Amino acid sequence: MIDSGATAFVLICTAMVMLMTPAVGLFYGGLVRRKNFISMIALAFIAFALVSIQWVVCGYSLAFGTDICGLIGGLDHIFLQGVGMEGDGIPDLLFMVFQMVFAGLALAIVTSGVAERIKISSFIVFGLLWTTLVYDPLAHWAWGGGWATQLGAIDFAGGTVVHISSGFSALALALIIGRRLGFGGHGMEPNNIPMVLLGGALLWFGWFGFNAGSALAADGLAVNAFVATNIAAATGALAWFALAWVRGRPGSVGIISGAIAGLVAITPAAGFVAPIAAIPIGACAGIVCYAALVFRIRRGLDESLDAWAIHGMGGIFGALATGIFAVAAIGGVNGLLYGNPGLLLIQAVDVTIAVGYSFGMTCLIAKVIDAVMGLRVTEEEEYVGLDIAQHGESARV
Amino acid sequence: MIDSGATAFVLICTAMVMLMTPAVGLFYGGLVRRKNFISMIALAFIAFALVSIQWVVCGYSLAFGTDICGLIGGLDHIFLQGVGMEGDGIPDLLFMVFQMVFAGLALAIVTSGVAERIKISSFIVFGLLWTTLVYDPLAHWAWGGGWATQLGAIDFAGGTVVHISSGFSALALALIIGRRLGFGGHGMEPNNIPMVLLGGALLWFGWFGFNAGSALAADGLAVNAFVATNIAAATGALAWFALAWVRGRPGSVGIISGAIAGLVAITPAAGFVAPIAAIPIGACAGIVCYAALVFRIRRGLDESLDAWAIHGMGGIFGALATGIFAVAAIGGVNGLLYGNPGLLLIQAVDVTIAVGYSFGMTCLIAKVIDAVMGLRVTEEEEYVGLDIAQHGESARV
Amino acid sequence: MIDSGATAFVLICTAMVMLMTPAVGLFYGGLVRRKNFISMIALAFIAFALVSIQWVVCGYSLAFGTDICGLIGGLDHIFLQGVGMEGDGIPDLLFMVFQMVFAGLALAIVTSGVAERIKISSFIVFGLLWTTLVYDPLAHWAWGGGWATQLGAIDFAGGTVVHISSGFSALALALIIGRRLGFGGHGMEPNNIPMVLLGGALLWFGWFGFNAGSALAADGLAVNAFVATNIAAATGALAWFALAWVRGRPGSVGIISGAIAGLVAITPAAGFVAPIAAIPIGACAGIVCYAALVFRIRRGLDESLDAWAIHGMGGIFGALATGIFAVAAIGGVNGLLYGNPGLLLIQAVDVTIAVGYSFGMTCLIAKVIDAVMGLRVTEEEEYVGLDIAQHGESARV
Amino acid sequence: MKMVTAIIRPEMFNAVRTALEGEGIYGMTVSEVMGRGAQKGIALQFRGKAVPVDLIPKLKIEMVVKDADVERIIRIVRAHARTGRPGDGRIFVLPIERICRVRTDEEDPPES
Amino acid sequence: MKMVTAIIRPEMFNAVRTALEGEGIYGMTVSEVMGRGAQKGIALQFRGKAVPVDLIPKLKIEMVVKDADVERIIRIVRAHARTGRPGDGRIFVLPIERICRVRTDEEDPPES
Amino acid sequence: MKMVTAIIRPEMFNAVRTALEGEGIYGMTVSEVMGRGAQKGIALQFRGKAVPVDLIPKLKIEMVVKDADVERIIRIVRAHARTGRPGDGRIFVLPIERICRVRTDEEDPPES
Ligand SMILES: Nc1ncnc2c1ncn2[C@@H]1O[C@H](COP(=O)(O)OP(=O)(O)O)[C@@H](O)[C@H]1O
Ligand SMILES: Nc1ncnc2c1ncn2[C@@H]1O[C@H](COP(=O)(O)OP(=O)(O)O)[C@@H](O)[C@H]1O
Ligand SMILES: Nc1ncnc2c1ncn2[C@@H]1O[C@H](COP(=O)(O)OP(=O)(O)O)[C@@H](O)[C@H]1O
Repeated sequence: MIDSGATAFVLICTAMVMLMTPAVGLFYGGLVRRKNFISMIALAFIAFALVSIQWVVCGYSLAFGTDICGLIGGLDHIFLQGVGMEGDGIPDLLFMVFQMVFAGLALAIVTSGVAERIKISSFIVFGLLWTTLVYDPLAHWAWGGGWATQLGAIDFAGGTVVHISSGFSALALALIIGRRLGFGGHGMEPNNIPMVLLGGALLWFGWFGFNAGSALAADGLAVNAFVATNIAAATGALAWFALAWVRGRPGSVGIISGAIAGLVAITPAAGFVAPIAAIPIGACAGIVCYAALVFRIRRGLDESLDAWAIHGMGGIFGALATGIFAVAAIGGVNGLLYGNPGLLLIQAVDVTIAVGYSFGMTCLIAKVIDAVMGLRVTEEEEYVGLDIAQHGESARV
Repeated sequence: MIDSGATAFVLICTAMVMLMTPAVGLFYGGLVRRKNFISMIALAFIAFALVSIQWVVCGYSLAFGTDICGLIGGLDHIFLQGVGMEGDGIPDLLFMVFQMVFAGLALAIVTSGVAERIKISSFIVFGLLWTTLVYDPLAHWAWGGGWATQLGAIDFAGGTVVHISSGFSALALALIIGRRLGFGGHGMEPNNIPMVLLGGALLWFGWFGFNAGSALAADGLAVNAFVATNIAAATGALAWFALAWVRGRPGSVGIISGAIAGLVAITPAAGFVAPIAAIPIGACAGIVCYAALVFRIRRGLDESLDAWAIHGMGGIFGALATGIFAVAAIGGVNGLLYGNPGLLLIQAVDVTIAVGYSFGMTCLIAKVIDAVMGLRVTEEEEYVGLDIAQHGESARV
Repeated sequence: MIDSGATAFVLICTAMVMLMTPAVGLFYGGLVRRKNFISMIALAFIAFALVSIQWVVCGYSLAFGTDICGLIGGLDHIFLQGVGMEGDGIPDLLFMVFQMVFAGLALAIVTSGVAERIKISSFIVFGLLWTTLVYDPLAHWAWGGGWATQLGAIDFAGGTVVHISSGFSALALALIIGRRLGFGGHGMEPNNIPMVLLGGALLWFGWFGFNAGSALAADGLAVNAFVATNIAAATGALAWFALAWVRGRPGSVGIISGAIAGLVAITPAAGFVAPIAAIPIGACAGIVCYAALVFRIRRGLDESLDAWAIHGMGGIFGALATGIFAVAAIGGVNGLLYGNPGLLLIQAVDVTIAVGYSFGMTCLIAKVIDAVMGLRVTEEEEYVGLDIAQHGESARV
Repeated sequence: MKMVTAIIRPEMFNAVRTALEGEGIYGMTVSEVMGRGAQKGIALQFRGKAVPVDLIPKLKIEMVVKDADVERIIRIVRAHARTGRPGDGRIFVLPIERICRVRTDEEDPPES
Repeated sequence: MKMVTAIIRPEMFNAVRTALEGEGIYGMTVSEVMGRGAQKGIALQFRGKAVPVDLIPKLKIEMVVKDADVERIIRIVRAHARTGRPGDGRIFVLPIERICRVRTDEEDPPES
Repeated sequence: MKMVTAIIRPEMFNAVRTALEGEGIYGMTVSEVMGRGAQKGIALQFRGKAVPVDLIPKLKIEMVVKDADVERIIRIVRAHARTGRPGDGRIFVLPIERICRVRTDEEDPPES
């Protein structure tokens, strides 16, 4: 039976999550140098458009088709076969599109690792392969009846599927494509911080759809996820802000980065923990991700826009925190704090495999593409900036 | 009986469609020269505010009042008389306001044809006349029980009513107001592409409300429309992108223009075709509108921001595509592909009359206003830019 | 019993209202000088994050806990104790978070009075005290069973609680912190009007959630509030626009300011008056707030971004208008026009006390903070701008 | 060497640039400026009142060139930036004493 | 002819412009710049540490005027852009060798 | 006095600024510009076709300094803005006739 309230809710949530993809583009676009501002936004749009098609053609089926050995879904739903207006609570087709916007967003986050230097043709090929070979299996494992589900690992709204995968894939890409010319020496300040903050605001907004919508119903669980989401964002922002203050002048980019760290960490937990548990989860996420960012910079890693530090490490922390704070009264499972250390162990296993698989497979894909067609633009193009070199456009004048 | 899920859904969709009007303003504002940036956004706000009042005073009644000879609605609902909290599924008042935001948006799209040169006082008069004499009749014909409904023409969310009407009206206006000073010779590059992309992102977001909301319920049909909408946007974007690539460097403005082309074309079809049909519809729309744009530029037509090429031609294509791809399993009507060539014929008739009427009537209104008060600012004002000349404001310094 | 349509609706409305806080930041950020652009947005984020935590810790309980002498709520709900997934129509937890986003927004509006000169540490302390000592009591009085409810004062969505309180608090703060250096002589034109308009567009969008969501159900009343909201925004915008035109060139900032004036004024009334009554309410609000703004400038008051003129005076006007136009058929109470002058009197009493309390208490808090830690940055910091001085960031170069 | 500073309408920039390229002149630095001409700006009429015109966006092109090229550049800019209406812009010529590349230690000849 | 380049606080621009208009000086080109004065910038205190101040937004006004007007303009700018606090700005005078209109082939007299 | 105008890559600005500070040079005015070098710009390949490169963002630093400092500044800018690849930028030296403070009636010495 279709519930009209649930359907209404998930439809709007889907639209809100869709908006997150251009929001990531604006967020990233404001962070890079002006000559690559447009390029970052364009990459987000391209990512979303590509995945939209990939998903209806085969992605959805690979993720949610009949399980094959716990590893991947079958091809029973390619071209949306058998995905219709009926469903349990919400139409199957709605579930399909709700999942689609997650996949699109994940690919957009990955662009962090190749910002200001990826060849657009290679990105298109990469995007299709990555979604098919990395995202779809991970989605199957966690939500499509794969081994992780069978093991009992929990991921409410995609901490592992979306954030760990995109964060560690961004890291892998960054290592293979190499640093930007002049990284470390050259100034690479954000060209447009108000745009970063606007993008961040839209992310925060969309995240309600992301997490609360994952309840797939407009019920108490959705509300629980919603409230936890907001609390974690707030404590994440404040924790990062406080840390940055201790070390100097606290920037606004730090505030919004902390909020996103909190949002990432609460993502797997939102429907499993009590809202109040979002206070420690968000605050620790702010600290963990801040430390990861500092570590990355110290190590001279050019994972340029910190998808790894924030989405990757935030995602790991969130998955583990879910194993700690989960309480049966909310999501039916108890975590460490409620006497079930097993869950934490399962979460750790799940995280480890997700990290390893997404990092390894992305390395492989990137290496192959690099060998075949080259991942990176020429030095001249990088110097000129991708806006002009690839799009023939420029963000001003 | 009021359904709370449906009401919730249509309420939020209405808000999302409302957001599309300033989004058009941002989109257009980023495309014009910097000296008219504010003017374009202000026109969108003025359009929306004017139509909001016109609609409750008489517009809604003209469109949805008791039918008079299939041509126009009666005055039974002026000042919202008899439009209350009761209704079938959703309150009548909600249907009224949902329709209102469409009317406001349509007028904002029309500003494309007069960008950077319209006198604000004339725009106000034009807006009121256009909404009353062009939009309201068209809405009545398609949705208010007028001849088009009686004929069996179908238009799910306003391909004819909103897009053909605004696109061809923009063309008519552009022809009558004349080209911008220096058009063809002068550089008229977009002043702020990130804003264009932001506006486009909000349009894409709002379009879910536009199309899915037109189901007037949170049910399978809404979901069908939602999914088709997203697919068409994605294929439209990719098709335009690919074409632009073949001809040179593919710009980001092209990506978003293609997405809008796809969105326009799926608008009349979204609740009548299978989601998968949105792949060819979106892709062809990208191609058709791209060609229309190239044609317009070749012909030296200064329909400045391509409402004609994208909304007008995309709307025609979409209306015809609905006649081809419609399938009874979704919306109760079969099209050409499912053995009913009659529908295509009806759609063609409907489109022809809509094109003719909106183009002709807009010409008439524009001519009269031009004769009485002048449509266009002085040469000095145009040179200085409308931001300063009309608003005493400027987008920087 | 939880209604899924209502829950869906209020969840999304909450997200929309959340978006209003950064929207206020963008709106204010565009209005100040470039050197404080980031600072204004950051203040909005900080306000929201702080209040998010304050609210779950104690704010919600102070506002909606068991009434103590009509003055304040008890501490029965601190740390969300007893606020769960059950509820009447919507889960209690949802009501809690819906109220939270209002509180966050109110504090963001207050930053108008200290724009370009507040010390960030003092703002944090101020924000916590203000929310606890001003906002929470006002919310309790109006909605939590306090004296105002008992008296019969009505405030549908927060005209008194949010707008009068923030507007008059901004005025109090402005008087105590003093004028900006060079105020009156120096040019202080908005640095980025397109951002102002974008912020305004998001405010208009979010306001649907604010007012319609306050019905706490997806029903006819919500629809009524929605329609009234849009009409008031439109007439407010047009009234201000017309006035500005009579006096010179009508700016776009005036259009959006008028819209906000209309939105503020309809806030307390939206669920008590007929939609058509929003025409005079919105139009008069545009005029009243315009006059207040002119008055403020004439008097040389540096309540910098006109929270007082628009939210404060618009809120007073709206509360009184509610007493005039309320009609039992909509919200169960008649106002002056429907033969019940008593309501107007009650509204006047309520407004007077709200104005006096928020102004007085804010003065007190501000004085104490000023004495203890200083409210204001140094002259050098003010000259350099808060972006650099406090955040080490800058909006361009 | 001279610096030729041309302040032109932004919409004429492409034409000017193309023409300069056609004559082999590539080096230039461009910035967005706001400007007002000597003739009091343009007097707009607003409901019967004359309204002082604020500054209008212009593009400033700075080209450092050999003395011998100045005349030619002025000719090109005039030919391609002119519309004949007020606001077409100005060209200023300033003396330059030295030019250095950053990339090499090369010094472009101070007078040529 | 000279080019008088004044770098002032953005907030003083309106006053300066009005004063210049009052004296009949209209032609000017304005741009947004960032600047730092010679006195090491302003030393902000941030929790006990002195923090180097970054560049601060300024407005640059370029006016090409007759030699005879230079003195007057400097006086006007000083009178209206001064606050007395560090950061009020600088005025530079540069020589101009030629001025051409784009609109006509007219040459403004090189020395007057 | 001279005005040293350096047009450099935006990403090298911090290094240059720090180095200048280290040598006691603080006063500067910075603006965002777009530029193209003399060597026809960079020829990008786009699917086999050479595509003319549009203007690229640069930073312009203007420093008015004593004649004696010019050499030193040029040296510093070269040392810290150089990458060795085309696009590193140019330094122009212009004569300055007068420098005035706005804050005081002080005149910085015209020649020193
Ligand atoms: N005396 C001047 N000093 C500096 N810039 C000037 C001067 N006169 C004109 N300009 C610049 O040239 C631009 C065009 O000048 P304008 O007088 O409008 O052109 P025209 O002489 O063709 O009417 C102005 O916007 C301004 O930027
Ligand atoms: N030596 C210089 N070279 C170039 N620009 C300078 C120089 N000194 C000052 N300026 C410009 O003038 C502005 C104001 O200078 P500042 O020294 O702060 O003023 P004041 O002398 O009144 O304290 C600076 O922001 C900078 O843009
Ligand atoms: N002749 C010139 N006139 C004005 N600006 C120039 C000139 N030549 C170079 N520039 C400026 O210097 C910048 C760098 O020049 P470029 O020739 O690319 O450096 P390089 O000589 O190191 O290759 C250009 O982007 C432009 O802004």
